[in-house]
Amino acid sequence: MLEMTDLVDLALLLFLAVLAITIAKQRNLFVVVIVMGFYSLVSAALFTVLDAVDVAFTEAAVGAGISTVIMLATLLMVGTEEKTPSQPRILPLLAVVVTGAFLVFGTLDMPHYGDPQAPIHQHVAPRYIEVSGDEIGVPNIVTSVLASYRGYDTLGETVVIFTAGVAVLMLMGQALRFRQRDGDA
Amino acid sequence: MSDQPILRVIAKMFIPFLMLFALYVQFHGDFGPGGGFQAGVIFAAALVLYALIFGTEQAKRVAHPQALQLLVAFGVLLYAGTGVAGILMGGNFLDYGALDHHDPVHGQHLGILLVELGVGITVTTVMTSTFFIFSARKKP
Amino acid sequence: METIDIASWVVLMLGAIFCVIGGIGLHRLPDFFSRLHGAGITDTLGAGLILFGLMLQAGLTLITVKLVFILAILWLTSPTSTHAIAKAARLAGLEPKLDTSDDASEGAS
Amino acid sequence: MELINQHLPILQIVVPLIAAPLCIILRRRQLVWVFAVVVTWACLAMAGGLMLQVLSQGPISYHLGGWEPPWGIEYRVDAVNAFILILVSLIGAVVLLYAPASIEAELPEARASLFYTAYLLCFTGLLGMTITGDAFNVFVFLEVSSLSTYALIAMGTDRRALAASFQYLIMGTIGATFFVIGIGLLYMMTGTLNMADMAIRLQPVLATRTVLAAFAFLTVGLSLKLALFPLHLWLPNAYAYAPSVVTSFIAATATKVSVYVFLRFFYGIFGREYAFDTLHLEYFLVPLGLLGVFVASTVAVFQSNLKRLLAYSSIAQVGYMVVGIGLVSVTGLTATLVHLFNHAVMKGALFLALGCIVMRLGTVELGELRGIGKRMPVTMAAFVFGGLSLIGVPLTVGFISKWYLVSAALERGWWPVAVLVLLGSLLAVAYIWKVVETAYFHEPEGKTADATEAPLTLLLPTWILIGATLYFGATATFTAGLARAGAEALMGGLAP
Amino acid sequence: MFAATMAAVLVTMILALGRAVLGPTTYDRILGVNMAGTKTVLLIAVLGFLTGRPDFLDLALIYVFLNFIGTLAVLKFIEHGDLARNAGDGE
Amino acid sequence: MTPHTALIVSLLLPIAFGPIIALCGSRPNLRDSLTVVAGLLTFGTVCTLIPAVQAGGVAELNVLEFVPGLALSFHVEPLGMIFALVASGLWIVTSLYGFGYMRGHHEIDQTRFFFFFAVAITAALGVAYARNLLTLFVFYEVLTFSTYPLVTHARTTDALRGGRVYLGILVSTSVSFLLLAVIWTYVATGTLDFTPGGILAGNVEGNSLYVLLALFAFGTGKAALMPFHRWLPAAMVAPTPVSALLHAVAVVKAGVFTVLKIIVYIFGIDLLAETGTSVWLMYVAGGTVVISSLIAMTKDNLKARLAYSTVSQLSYIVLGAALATDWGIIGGGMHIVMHAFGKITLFFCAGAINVALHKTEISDMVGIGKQMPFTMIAFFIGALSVIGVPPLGGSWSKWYLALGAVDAGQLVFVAVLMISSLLNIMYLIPIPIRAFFPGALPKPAAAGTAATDHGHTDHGHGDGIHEAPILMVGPLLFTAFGCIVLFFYAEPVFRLIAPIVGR
Amino acid sequence: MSRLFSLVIILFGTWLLWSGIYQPLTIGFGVGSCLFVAWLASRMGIGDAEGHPVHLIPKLILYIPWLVWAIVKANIDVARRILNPRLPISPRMVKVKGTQRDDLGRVIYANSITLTPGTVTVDLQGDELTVHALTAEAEADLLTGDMDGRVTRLQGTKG
Amino acid sequence: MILPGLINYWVVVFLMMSGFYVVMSTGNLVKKMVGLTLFQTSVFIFYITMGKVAGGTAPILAAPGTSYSNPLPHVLILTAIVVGIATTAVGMALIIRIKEAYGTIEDDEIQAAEQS
Ligand code: NA
Ligand code: NA
Repeated sequence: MLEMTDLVDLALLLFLAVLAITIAKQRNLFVVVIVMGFYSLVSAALFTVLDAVDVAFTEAAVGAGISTVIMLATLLMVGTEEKTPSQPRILPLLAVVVTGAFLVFGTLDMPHYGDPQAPIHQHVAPRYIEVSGDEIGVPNIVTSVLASYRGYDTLGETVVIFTAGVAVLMLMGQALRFRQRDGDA
Repeated sequence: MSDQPILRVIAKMFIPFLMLFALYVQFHGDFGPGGGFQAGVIFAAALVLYALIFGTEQAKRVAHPQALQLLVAFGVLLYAGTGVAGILMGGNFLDYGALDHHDPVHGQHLGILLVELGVGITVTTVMTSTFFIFSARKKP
Repeated sequence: METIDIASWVVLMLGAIFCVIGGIGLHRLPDFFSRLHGAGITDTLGAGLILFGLMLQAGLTLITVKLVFILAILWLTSPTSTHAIAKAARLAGLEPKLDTSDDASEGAS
Repeated sequence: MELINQHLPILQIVVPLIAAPLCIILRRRQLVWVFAVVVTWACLAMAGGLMLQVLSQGPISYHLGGWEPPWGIEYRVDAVNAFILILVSLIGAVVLLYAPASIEAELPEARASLFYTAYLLCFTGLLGMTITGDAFNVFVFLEVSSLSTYALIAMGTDRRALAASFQYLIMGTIGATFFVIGIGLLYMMTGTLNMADMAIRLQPVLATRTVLAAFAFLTVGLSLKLALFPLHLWLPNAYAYAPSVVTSFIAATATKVSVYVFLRFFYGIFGREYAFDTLHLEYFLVPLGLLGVFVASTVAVFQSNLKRLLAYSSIAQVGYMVVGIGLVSVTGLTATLVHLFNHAVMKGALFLALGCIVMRLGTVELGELRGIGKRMPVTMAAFVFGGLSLIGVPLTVGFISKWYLVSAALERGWWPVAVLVLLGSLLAVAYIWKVVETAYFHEPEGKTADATEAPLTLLLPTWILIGATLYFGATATFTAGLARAGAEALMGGLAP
Repeated sequence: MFAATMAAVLVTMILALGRAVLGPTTYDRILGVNMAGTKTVLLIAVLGFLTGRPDFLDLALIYVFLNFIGTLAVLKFIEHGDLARNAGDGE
Repeated sequence: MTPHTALIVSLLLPIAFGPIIALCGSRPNLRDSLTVVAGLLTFGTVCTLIPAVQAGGVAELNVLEFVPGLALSFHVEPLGMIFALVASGLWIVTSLYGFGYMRGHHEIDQTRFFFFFAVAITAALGVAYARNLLTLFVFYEVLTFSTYPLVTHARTTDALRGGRVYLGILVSTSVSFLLLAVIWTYVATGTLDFTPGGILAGNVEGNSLYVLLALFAFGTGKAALMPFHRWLPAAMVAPTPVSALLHAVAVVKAGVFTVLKIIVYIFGIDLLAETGTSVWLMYVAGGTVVISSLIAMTKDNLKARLAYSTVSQLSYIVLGAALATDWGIIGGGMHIVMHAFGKITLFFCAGAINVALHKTEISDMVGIGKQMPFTMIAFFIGALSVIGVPPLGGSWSKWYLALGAVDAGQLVFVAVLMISSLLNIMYLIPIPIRAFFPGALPKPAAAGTAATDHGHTDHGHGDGIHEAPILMVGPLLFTAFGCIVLFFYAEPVFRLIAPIVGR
Repeated sequence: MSRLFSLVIILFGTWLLWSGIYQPLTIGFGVGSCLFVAWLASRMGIGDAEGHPVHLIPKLILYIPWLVWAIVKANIDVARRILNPRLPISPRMVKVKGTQRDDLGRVIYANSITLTPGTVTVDLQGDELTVHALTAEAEADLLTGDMDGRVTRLQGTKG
Repeated sequence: MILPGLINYWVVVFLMMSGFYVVMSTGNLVKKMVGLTLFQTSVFIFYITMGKVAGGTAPILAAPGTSYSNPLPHVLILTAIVVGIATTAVGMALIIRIKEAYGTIEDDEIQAAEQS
């Protein structure tokens, strides 16, 4: 049964496809970054349709917000025009087509979209839904899983952010001198 | 941009609410969308807005880079420390149930609260320092 | 269907219409500065009516309060960003396409 | 003590994890270093303790958060990953001893506390990938180690370090994303992320095209990370231009851990029957591995930058490990596992020796190292021993690896593979001897003319690893015994 | 009803985005994106009602904030070639 | 000292003295004395093993478990005893000679030289004592790498090139063939122990047996079977004591020792005799004997000629092994000893001539008998022993080899032995003859060019004796004397070897 | 100080409206959060009369309905012109003086202008506003000074 | 029924592959990073799509008997998003350093600078 949300879902997906093509074809990096930010925004909307509100929230804050700002800040320092590639890139296209074809091939045995009988809805997740309210006492199941059942992943995630902070500090904390080439030193 | 009255005035009105919203998101992750990470991003956004309007130097006076660095570490330590507390209280690592032997559900609550706070602190401070670092860079 | 539902339906539709009109304006209007007005339509009445329609749906709840907040912040930020964009464009040397046929108008400074 | 023993699996990871932010707080360079050294050696001790526990009690399962798997994340230590934990901890601990003198020489402005923080993070990430029994958790710790690696590599003094780091970032992220797609497909078909649970629930759906796609994506993703030929392009520059400490640590550990994850997925989750009897992965792995051995070794022969030379040699060595995997036997896997350890020890030592040279000469271009054997005899002696091990000379660990690999090939009756493996090591003679001749058959001149021997702080860690190369080369019962135990576990599908 | 509203909002978004892609000036692009951003706010708000879970308005709220800050950041970028310099800061 | 202790001590002595010798580098006299002490101690310890061997061998001794199920393991059996005695005994003589040579030649880095020499002796003893193929292979390779610095001692471009050939051939043959064969054997039989009667019977059959034998024979590059003999002449760039080490004491002997040991204890001569698997090897060895003798005749450089002579003599031993008869094995084993004494004498002489008169080309050596009478007499004795003329040691081994060929029904190889002896006479005997009687024989075709004629002829060309230092002449007289003694006291050697084949 | 206090109160009210969860713990977090934000705001120097114009609220309540009505009218006008195939517009720039006592007032005025489609404040220098008007009617409307006066009256007269 | 059974996944595959193509085909480092982000964001969509249950709602406990979508993919993707932004930040920092060091952010120009 085709529901309203499914149509919205499909519409947003097609919208995303248009954006993706725009990104691929644009040479102006400024536009590319802006459209990418918008891609994140639309995918956040899509996440809402797909009931992933926490994810939507985060994608909006990160993809459309922080990520875009960082990329723009970078553009500010590196310029905004992509050089026209000298020749058409056949090899990447081939690799991508093969990879994509393989993925599509893989989809053929997948449980269908939204199918409540799909294996992922039969194992592990049901328990979260059924008992997390009593075990954790938090209505948002995503929070329960994120912070408690899989709290260790989230610790890892925090460490990832920490690592990124350290990395950025190491890379840009102070101007580093460098040798042009080994031989010149 | 502080010489632009419109931006300045609107930003001044805005920023406290933005920060409050961040904290709201931080403490309501249990009930609805949101949590430490999202809160951290929003809080950082508030600081970024402040820096955009009033300048990075001024912003650094409000949030010292050194203090930020310490807080970056503190957030991770808070998270991991909560996990270790689980061990010391007789459970496994990150076993929040052990934090309160009489009421494990309360322990879970407390644990989630603490780790989310840790996430929030680290995210806020990493994002803010990253912005400071990027904005301090002169165009080559 | 209750009256309030009908009312909200009407309001939402009106909002939707204004949104689309603003969007059309964004393409029909001839230059950057005049397009600002098209954008203004969607952000003010388009958004306002849609949010108001939702408020009618939600009734007197905290949801309505949040919708009010959204509207308020939207109406605070939207003119501010419009202004900021316009000012930046002018500072960058972008000149508005003015109507020269109208003798009553004065040129830009 | 009881508490520590009981929580050893998590302490193994959390101790360095907590130490990393503490480094930032401690801030003072010497203090941070001493602290980091204590932590890494403690990790080595813990890894040893874990191994003892595994050997006495069988596999250990640790439930994070107190949640039973598959609802929570599980740490699972068996003979195989305990072995890898020891390896990573050992290299991490020894290389760190070496760091202060080396980074002072190589980092333009020593940002020591951050450097050690990133080092510990990388260390944590690698250990975390190894110990976990949860498929998605692998990805999280993979990224911890990758991100810190990017930063560490970019600390090289040459500007090419930046480009190399970026290239690695792109390739590494593509690899990680492929990995995530693969995990997603597996999760989709099984509903679980716990590896052991996944292995069981995968059996009924193994024949689906979706699982095949998952298999392919995991293979490509992991092959990128472990630099399997021809997906190795990121590696040479990354190794060549990173600071020596970083190169030593990463070269010795990072690809090894990826190989382990590779094994864990193919033998532990998909199962040997699916990967090899059904899909015949061996016809993909063995030729690619051998091709990697020959192409990379040949390229190595023509390198003039020694770090690049060793980097290509690493790609070749990965080829040997992959061949071992592809032989699908206890002996073959023993070869792979023992070579993981052996290559880590010898390559670590070799890169440390190069670090000594970089410190004194500021270069590892072969043309500028004429006569270095006279000026830095102890360093070059270490290099020669390491090189002999790469060649596979008896009484070095390299020979042990070769012994098992050739045995496995002959056991399977694939004698051409055995011959090719042996011929491959002759190429190693060519590229190692190039260095030996430059170092010993010329009078010191130019930069080498007034070079002096590296300080003891650098030589000691180098020789610790050389010592290990020789010790475990003379009596490999410990390493090969553990590797064999691990191989048997893998062939048995890692059943609990 | 909600769906019709959403469709309209989507159409507006596409129109706005068309402006962002077509330009011609950078400011047209920014205007288009800014407008598309505010439309996303509406989209999310309506979606909440469509899916029967209107308590996700926090999300819409964050969109408003971020859209605003994002636009300012972009402008600052174009205006000064510097993200955070202020007249008072000097060089 | 129990035999086990003696075994360990003799193995460890050289390597233990190695670092001490290296540390005493600043005091040459102390260093050299220590080297001699080490040599004497080692030889003495090896000698204490003789009674045990004669009483039935020294039992297995596992030192290190190499990999699970395979130990680095030692024992002493007759063949190994012979080799150990030759290696440790001649080490002393070579060392003494080496002091004289190195000092007389003002060679660089003498300390390093003696250090690696000590390591090489340990490796040779390791090969001799090896209880299993793995152990043998390990020390075989150690020997290769520890002699590389000796071969390339001069560090000149020539030395570098020679070193490349040396290492290239020895390593590539051992890695590609020998190691493969060793692992194959292990995979096929589950053991690598040297076992009387062999271990392959029943495990490897048919064509595989041929392939395996080929891998072993050609894989043992040190045995210098053609076409893998090139390393030996290439290694002639080394200082003469090294040549002595290579040709007489350790390296080549390790090679042929390996071949003998593999044929006796891995294949088992019965298996070979029954299947005829080794017949082709007889032809290869016989071919090598003849061809390398022919090549030797064309060489004017004395060391090069001796090198090809060695190639030829080594194949006698391989031939003996390939015959797979009792007498063949005994002949091969004895030839290890006999050739060692003969060839070391010849090399010592060549070095002495080089040090005293700076001559390297045979054509320059006409008439030097007056200046170096002792040296050239020793040369004559050594040459006769190598040729196999009674009353010198070499005649015994050749005799047993011929018996072996007859036993095997391969009479053609009796002929080969005779032809090669003839060739030996033709390329060795003219040297001493022309040294003492300058006009006795026509100048050979490969006469030196004008340049070499004039090069050093002034030096010491006057009348009177101009011998090399006593430290050189002493050893060469000693080994020449040894050649004679070995003819009259061949019995102990025979008795030592005979138990291998159960006699 | 009293302004800071009012900031805390306003913030807390906002919190309560947002939250919807009235448990002691959550409310406690609310109090803590408001105090923390107020502290940071004062540190930033943004809790002053300009940034926290709480005194204007009573009069704003009267102003807003008028503004909304103005917005509705302007919207309808501009929407008709956009839909008109002839596109009857005549863009122009116009400068007006704001009579408000300070920047805050002028900002309210400027944003009110922008909020009503047909006019956009392009610049604000001192008390002079540069406005882009889409039509002559919009310009005329602006020049009547009606809106200006209403905003000025929000703040009361100078002094 | 293919629609919407698999067609969603096919569009998602298209999205992923566009990102992958951008990474592989462009020589501009910033665009490479954008491509990577596009690739990753599309993978997020893939995960979230598989978590959807028809007739389900967001996994925040409401009235008993409500059907919820699967929360686990959401949790995983939250982590993945964070990892993605971390990678972006590090990548961008590297790009700025590369620009400073080479004066360009085009792959071929960087390579040319090293060859010369
Ligand atoms: Na993004
Ligand atoms: Na949450």
